[in-house]
Amino acid sequence: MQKLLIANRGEIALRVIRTCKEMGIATVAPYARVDKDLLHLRYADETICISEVDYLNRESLITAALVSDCEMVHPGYGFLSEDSMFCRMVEQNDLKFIGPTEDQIASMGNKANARAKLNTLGLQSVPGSCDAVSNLQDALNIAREVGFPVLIKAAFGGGGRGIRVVEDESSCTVAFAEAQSEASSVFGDNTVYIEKFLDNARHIEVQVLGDGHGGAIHLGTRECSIQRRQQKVIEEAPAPNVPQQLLDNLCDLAVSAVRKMKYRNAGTLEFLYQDGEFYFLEMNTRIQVEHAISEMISGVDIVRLQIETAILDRLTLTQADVIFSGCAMECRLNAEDDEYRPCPGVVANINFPAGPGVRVDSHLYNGYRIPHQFDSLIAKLVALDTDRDRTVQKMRRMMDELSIEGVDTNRNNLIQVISSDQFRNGDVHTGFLDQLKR
Amino acid sequence: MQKLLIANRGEIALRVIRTCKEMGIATVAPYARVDKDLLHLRYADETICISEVDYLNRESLITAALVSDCEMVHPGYGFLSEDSMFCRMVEQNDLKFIGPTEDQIASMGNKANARAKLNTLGLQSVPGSCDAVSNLQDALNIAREVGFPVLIKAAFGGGGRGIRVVEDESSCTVAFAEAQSEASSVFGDNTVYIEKFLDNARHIEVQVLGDGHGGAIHLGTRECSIQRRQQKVIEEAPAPNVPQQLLDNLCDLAVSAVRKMKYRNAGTLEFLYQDGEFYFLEMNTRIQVEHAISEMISGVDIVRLQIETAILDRLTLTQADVIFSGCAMECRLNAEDDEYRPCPGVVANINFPAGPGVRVDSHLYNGYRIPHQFDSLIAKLVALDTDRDRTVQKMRRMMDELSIEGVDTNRNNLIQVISSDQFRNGDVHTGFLDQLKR
Amino acid sequence: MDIRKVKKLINLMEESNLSEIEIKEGEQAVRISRQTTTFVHSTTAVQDPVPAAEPSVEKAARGKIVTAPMVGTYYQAPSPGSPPFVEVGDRVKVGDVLCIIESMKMMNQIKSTYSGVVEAILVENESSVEFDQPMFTII
Amino acid sequence: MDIRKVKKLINLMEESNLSEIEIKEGEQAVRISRQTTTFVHSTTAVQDPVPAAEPSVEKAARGKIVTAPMVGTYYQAPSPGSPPFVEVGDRVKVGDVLCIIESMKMMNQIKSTYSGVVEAILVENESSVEFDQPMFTII
Repeated sequence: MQKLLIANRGEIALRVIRTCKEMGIATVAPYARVDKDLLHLRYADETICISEVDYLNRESLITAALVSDCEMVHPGYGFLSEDSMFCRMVEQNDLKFIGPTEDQIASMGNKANARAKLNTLGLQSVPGSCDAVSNLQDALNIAREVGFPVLIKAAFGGGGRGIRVVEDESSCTVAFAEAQSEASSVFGDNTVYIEKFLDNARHIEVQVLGDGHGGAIHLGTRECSIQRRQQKVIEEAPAPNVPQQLLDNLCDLAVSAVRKMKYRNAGTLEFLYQDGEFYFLEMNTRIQVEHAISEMISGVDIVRLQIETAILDRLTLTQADVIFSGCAMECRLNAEDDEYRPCPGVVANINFPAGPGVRVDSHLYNGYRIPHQFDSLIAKLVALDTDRDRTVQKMRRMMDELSIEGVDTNRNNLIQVISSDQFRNGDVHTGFLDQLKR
Repeated sequence: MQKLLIANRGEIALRVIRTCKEMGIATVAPYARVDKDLLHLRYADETICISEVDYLNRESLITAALVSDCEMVHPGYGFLSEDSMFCRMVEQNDLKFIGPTEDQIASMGNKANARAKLNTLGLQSVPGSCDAVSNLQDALNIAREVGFPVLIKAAFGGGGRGIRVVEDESSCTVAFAEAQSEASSVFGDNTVYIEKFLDNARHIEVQVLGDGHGGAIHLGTRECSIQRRQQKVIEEAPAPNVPQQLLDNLCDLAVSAVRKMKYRNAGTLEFLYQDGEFYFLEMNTRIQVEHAISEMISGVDIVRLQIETAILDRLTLTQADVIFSGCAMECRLNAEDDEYRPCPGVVANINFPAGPGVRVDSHLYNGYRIPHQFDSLIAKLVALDTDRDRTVQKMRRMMDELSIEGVDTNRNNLIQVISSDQFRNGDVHTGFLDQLKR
Repeated sequence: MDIRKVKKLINLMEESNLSEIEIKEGEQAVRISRQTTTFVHSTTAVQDPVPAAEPSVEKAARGKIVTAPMVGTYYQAPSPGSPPFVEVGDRVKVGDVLCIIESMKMMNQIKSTYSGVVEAILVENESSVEFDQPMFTII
Repeated sequence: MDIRKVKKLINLMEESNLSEIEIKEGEQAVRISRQTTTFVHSTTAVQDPVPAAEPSVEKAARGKIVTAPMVGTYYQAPSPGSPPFVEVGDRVKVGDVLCIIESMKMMNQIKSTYSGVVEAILVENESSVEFDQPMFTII
């Protein structure tokens, strides 16, 4: 029997354990002491306390894997999932890292570099600098070329962090200096790059999986434009209101690029879509929170595919095996108040929706105390139906059934979005939520 | 906005409300006073108390529909769902009955008649009497012809009730008299018929839907051999270990028969399968408990299809629209002890499984008191995966996650079955559970 | 020893407010004790969900309630325009007709099960009533 | 006796505010008791379930506990065959090396944070320890 260490917590740790149990793989769950009541610890074959509150100590996690005789490490998302050093250390200790190679993580982790790299592989980036921008004059030249407003982004940011909007030329000097200094202090590297600010764009991404040897498949597109503070809130698959031919082209281009990279395991290529054009944004070299909606429309268990790919060093599915059907949607339920402030507390009288086409991934149970130290995501509410209208209707009734006591949640915000005509028409863009709130 | 009365309780009432909400149909939930805490009453648009403990009073249910301005009545399963008088009264009051016609219910409700009828429509019945058997001499002749052991069945029984096994000729006289007398006292009609007892048979059924005008489709087969006291416990779709050609033939024959009957709405044709032959057993003229597994492999919401068929007087799907994929399995969780005795009580700390391919239909919530007056079914645990092995593995891990306090359940029995090699090999028959228990 | 059993035992103990439980099964034994004084709240606290419209307890306490024996439409009088069967302040005795409930086009006379004075009529004419819905208070 | 079960028992005990649990399986027995006021480290206190039902927690309550600052493999001595850093009954002072925890092939010397006499050594040589696991009792 093989054994896998889950270097993560919360719903994704539970998600990984579920698939492992179905595959007959034993699991080891390292946990921080404040997390001793996490649901997945009940199901893990072994649990190991590794810290008071920390999941970022590479040595502790790898030691936990070694003392418990694991062969594999699944990094989940967040924490060390995109840490190339962690990947290297895992592999140096003869453990399988369920994800890309160290070099691939490092290469895509530098967002300026990723832009340049994927450009050469056939994906046009958002207009802006070719690579990193190291001085103000270059920054000004590029900004003038693509036209204001522009974004100055930290190369080692990503996932919506380390971004600065520059409205016009007069504020560029100060902004550039601040962006460099912030990048240096927050991400440990002052490299920045410049992108045109597409203010009416949609965020659309492609789920890919590579075998590490030049083989790759995609699991379709996801629309993720409903964001608050650049954090996704509602996602759906496939992306609505885009001509099928464009989506097919996008998926083909994405697969072609990851083939050329000899990319290994699961990844996501993120794009902005505006005026009929897709622009590459960045690549995430891990499983994503919203992977469930791709699972729903494809019938593929992505975590299983990740683990099989890592064990067998090949893909167990071809593109022809992947049959898409229906429309899936995910609402992220967060323990937060109306101002997006996290609300830790003890949950009670949880009532999650159920029935046909409903999936709820959550680590909550009655009496669980949500700790204040981690992400506020407490449940992923996922709906699948035959078309988008029905899926939205299903999500609406799921929200009616949903109730949780003891903590504030964003349930009402979610209801407001999915009930709006604009959302129902699929007329979304990344500024949607801010406009709705105003 | 249309309005529908749900003449039922528990999980199926909740199931119907969920689809109604998605369809934008208002719901009225009549309830018995002992059921005032039922979960679906929270979600219904209107609730009406109709009795202390009774759901069989036709007048009360129809009056509730009338005073609340309903246009439709969904009977669910059990209770009045196969009561032709209820259907007639519903329609006489200008309400749509979401089910077959009064005559179809009556015709199939007489099981002896149904055998004869479906024989003429091309389905061979279990060897036995052509129709009702009214005297001992006929009974003996038929029994000798088909060979002992035989079953004497009440024509108005069905669903596993009103059945008597006769092992040999010497016990036939007494058994026949007793069967007639029991049929008379329990089902209000002493009509009985005779079937050969197939002791190694499997119970396989076909889900059908007709438009009432000669159009019909099927939603595939279900294997329901895992039974305790002739009540189904575990079902799966499609039926395993039967040549695909035979299953296809069976579905075609079933569709052909219901077309000829001009059958309306959802129904199930039940068969015994032994030695490569299918034998018609009876037809259920309603939605069934195990409909969810057919929904899982076909992606069709059967309750929606029922309602659409009733409203539009036509089927909204053709056979070509129905694409099957994967294997689905249902375990019925009952509040009962090891001896199948019901265990009412207050449930606490419910933890239902979740994750990809998992569906749990249940009306339970923490603090709910399971009343002693009704069925012991408390949850339907449904798994869908790409093949049977994976589905069984998924069900196994779902059982690990499942926990309920406050009442005894058959969880351990379910685990015993799905963990057995025989079950894993798909080597099942109707005597399976009795043999396992011994 | 099954951990599940122990948990059940603890629940049992909490529910029963015991201070100690000891159980032996063949060679197995469990003893559980607790200090009842420090016991604050049970892990399996039973919530009582909000019930649908219930008869007012206060009224019920002050008089006798005549409830609807069936679901249907309430009529205060034998026919439109006729005077009501009873009005507030009327004295009634057991068997007096109080109202009619129409169910499936059948007019069902509802008779008083109490003697006394009609203190309150709790439903409006021609409105629908559900089973067990309070209709009259008689004191 | 499975350590996992003991751990679960202790969690159960905490959640339920129990003061004592005793379990016997055949010849094995564990009794766990706690006083809510002095309860500090009991989640992982009972790591060594001795057959004679020695309540480790009671000992814990009587001394100071040195816990593992990291996950890793515990070594009682600087090298195989060498005498242990400390043995039960030894007197130690703050800063004395008590053991080594190996993590990622790094040998980390664990020093005493208390002065006193080693009352108990709660882990076995070459076994793995988790973060915050009690290793020594010092009185």
